[in-house]
Amino acid sequence: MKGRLAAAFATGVSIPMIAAMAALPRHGSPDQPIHTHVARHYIEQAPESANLVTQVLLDYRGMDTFGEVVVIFAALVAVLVLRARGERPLPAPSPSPIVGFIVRLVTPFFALFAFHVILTGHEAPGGGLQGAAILGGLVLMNGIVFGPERARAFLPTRALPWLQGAGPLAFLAAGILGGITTGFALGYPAHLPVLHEAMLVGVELGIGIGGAVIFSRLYLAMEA
Amino acid sequence: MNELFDLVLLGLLVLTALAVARSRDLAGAAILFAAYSLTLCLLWQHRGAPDVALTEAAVGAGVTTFLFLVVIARTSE
Amino acid sequence: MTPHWLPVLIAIPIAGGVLAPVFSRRTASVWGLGVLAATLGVALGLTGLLADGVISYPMGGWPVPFGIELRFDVLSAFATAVALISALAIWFSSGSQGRVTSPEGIAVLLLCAGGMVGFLLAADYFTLFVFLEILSISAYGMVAMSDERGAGIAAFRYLLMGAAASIVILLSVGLLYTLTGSLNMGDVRLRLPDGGLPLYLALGGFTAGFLLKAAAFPLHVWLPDAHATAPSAVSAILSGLVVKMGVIGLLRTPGLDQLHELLLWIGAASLLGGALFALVQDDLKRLLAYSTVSNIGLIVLGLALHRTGATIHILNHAVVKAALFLAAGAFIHRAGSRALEGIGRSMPVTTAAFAVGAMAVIGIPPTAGFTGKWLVTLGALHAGRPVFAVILLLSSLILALCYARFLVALAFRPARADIREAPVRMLVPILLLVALSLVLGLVGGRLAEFVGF
Amino acid sequence: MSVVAVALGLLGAFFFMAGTVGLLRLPDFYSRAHAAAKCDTVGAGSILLALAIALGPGLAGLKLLGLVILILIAGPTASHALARAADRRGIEPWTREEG
Amino acid sequence: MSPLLENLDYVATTILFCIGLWTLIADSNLIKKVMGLNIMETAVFAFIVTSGMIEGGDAPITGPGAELPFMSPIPHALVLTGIVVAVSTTAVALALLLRVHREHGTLDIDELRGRW
Repeated sequence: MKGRLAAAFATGVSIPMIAAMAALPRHGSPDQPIHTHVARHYIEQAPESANLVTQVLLDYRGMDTFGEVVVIFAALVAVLVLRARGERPLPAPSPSPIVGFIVRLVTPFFALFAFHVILTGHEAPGGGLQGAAILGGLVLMNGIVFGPERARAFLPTRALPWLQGAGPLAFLAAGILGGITTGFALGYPAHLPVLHEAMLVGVELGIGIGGAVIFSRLYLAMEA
Repeated sequence: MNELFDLVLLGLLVLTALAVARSRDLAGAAILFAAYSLTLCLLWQHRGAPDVALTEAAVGAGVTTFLFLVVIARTSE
Repeated sequence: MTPHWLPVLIAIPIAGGVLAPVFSRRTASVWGLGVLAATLGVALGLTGLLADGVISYPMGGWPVPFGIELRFDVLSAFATAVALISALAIWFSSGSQGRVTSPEGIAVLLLCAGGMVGFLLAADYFTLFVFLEILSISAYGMVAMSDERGAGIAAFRYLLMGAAASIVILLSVGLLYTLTGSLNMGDVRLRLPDGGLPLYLALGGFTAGFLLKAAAFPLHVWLPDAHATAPSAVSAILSGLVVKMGVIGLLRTPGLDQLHELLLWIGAASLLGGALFALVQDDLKRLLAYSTVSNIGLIVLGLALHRTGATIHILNHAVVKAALFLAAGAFIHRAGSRALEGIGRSMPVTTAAFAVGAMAVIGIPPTAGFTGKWLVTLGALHAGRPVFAVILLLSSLILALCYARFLVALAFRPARADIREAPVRMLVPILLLVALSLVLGLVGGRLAEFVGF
Repeated sequence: MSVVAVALGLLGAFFFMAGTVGLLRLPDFYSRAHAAAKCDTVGAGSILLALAIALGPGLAGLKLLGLVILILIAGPTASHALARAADRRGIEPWTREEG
Repeated sequence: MSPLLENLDYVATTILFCIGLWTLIADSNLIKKVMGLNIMETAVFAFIVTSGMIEGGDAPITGPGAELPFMSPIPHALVLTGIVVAVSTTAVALALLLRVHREHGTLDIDELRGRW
């Protein structure tokens, strides 16, 4: 009965939604507002060799990306507050020697790849967050195969409160630096190419490392 | 040909989403959800959004599924 | 130089929240108070500058439709209330051993405040969404800070509904972007098409999402549990500030005038429904939660009838409801349980403060609640819809009955000798808020001039 | 060159087909996992190899070769982990009934 | 009928959205509800990415070999942020579910009745 009701509700919602969606300007045609207004300006101003998505993320809409790293940070502290006190972790699994060997074998390569993704993000697909997910996934993989203790060993205990905030902190630093050099918070100084590059890389690294620590801690908070 | 590929992917998406919705087995649903995410990722790669595809693969299909599986394992004892 | 304070205003609480886990349990509350005091100072300074007009700041120096714009307008001035009430909530719970004052707890509180400040300042629909998520995710965590059984479920229900609302809002942002090619609020307003199904879907999505976040009547089901089980300091923030973000989001929606009729009826339904549900509650915090639903109804009604009245009530209700929830927290703290009969005689100061707060919620003249109710009533009469004025008065009467019933139970039962007056750290925030509500009531006319929609 | 590529691609497609049929038709978990593993390693491996040959020498081809190596490592490991987990859970292999 | 076919992608994302909504409302298991939420979210992302598409366009990465027209980069940036928001919400939801399970021993809505 309840299922029927819900299905009826979902259908009832879907019909006007589909009607409205179908009435949108035809997607893919180059003359609709989405291509002729702001986006066109971004593409016309694009530098010689750059990933425009990363440029939008870090430069034009840097505030959103700052918000985004604060969102995952907020999720982490919310989960940490929720954590039960004094709960026993699950016993560590006994890993198969083959799986263990393979995981140990690929771990350094994956880490290298993750840093590659983080550092080349402003010219190719990728960036801080994607690298963070790969690094975090690496820790998760080790945790699932060898037990949470092994995953915890990846994280430096003393520096943890600073590292987990690396993303927002990097943004704050870049924001202040930009404010000093360009006169606007979160601006990137086009007239100082070295500093510009350093700020981009710094922010990407901050997002990458901070994100990886956050993903790993989220997993650890749930596992133990 | 291009459109056909898109159509197949869209159909697959709807199918996997329905499968997630109908599945009684939680772990199975989590895996189906990963399949759904990866299909979406293919669609986006094909649509010229490699960044989004990469993120969806790493975060949506990877981390989210991991978290689902961990929680399912801990709550089905 | 002045506009630089806009990004600083957002950065202070968020940086404070990010750094809070570095502190120990003993020092975290002090850190939180310091951060919020700095936020309050900046917000007050900016509010003082509002007389010269709205302050705008382009992030990264990109001119308006291309970059993200921050704006400080009359609604953004609510940031002062955000900082003040969050700070008083931290002060109220400092020294307790609960999760609220753990370093992570303080971090969540500060991030929630930062999210709200960002939400108030954002002049870009997607930035609005991102900051809405920061504050919502912190709010889900805050509900679950309670050790009470059932808080987990309450927080989870809140999360499901809140996340669904966020998704609908994101869909609407996407639709607006598809229709106009821009995300900046002013630019979108200029480029908006005159009509058409997609526009109505976007408007409907914004309305549904923000009304769900604001807990207007048919969509309020998550609120009573969440606000009643959360720790009292958190309830004060949730009821006073977080639900208001939904209404402020509505005020930021383009083309709100087209929804006039809908807002009228939803407002009236919440106004009456919240009051009626409040009447049958035995638990003080649930009563307060339902009275929030009723007051949200008043604000939504005001959006259609008298915007100035609605905006003033957003501020006044925040102050008053925070005071009431903190007083309830003080009662529960001393009683050690939710059974509060006769506790009033043992805690006369808190009870007196609670009574003044109750008068303000009901809307008795010299207190804060009166101005908003009066203006909205006038708006109803002016618009030729007296039926809404009648509903308004009726709901005020019902609320008066609820609070009177409760105060009688509090004061006219045998006193409980084992209970002492609330500790100073709880008493001072409550009294401050009550005093502020009296002041706000007295300067109601000036306030209306200042808001002046 | 292209003949080799086409042949390898067809081989991969055949293995995928056979693996899928096996996945649907075989009687128990272990044999189905066995069939699926064939898809992964031989099927995907030879298709990737075919693509690498078709693209010729260059960065893209090298990346594809890297993928082949990765698949050859990951596929069998995953199948092994699956089968081991099934064994730990006490899933019995199917055997033909006596008589 | 023809606008339906022209904007088939939008229609498909709407269908995905409604499947997610249905799971969110109708399923009695709380973990499945979270999955429904995720499906709704990804449907909205798919809508936003699709809206930035351009016929015969390239990925918005300039450099040797890249040709105009480009896909609009803004929707991609928005969706990247959205994906992170989605995973954050999911993480908090799952942590809450662990607590619910610890307190009540079940995640089924019918067994939690009265408290739901």
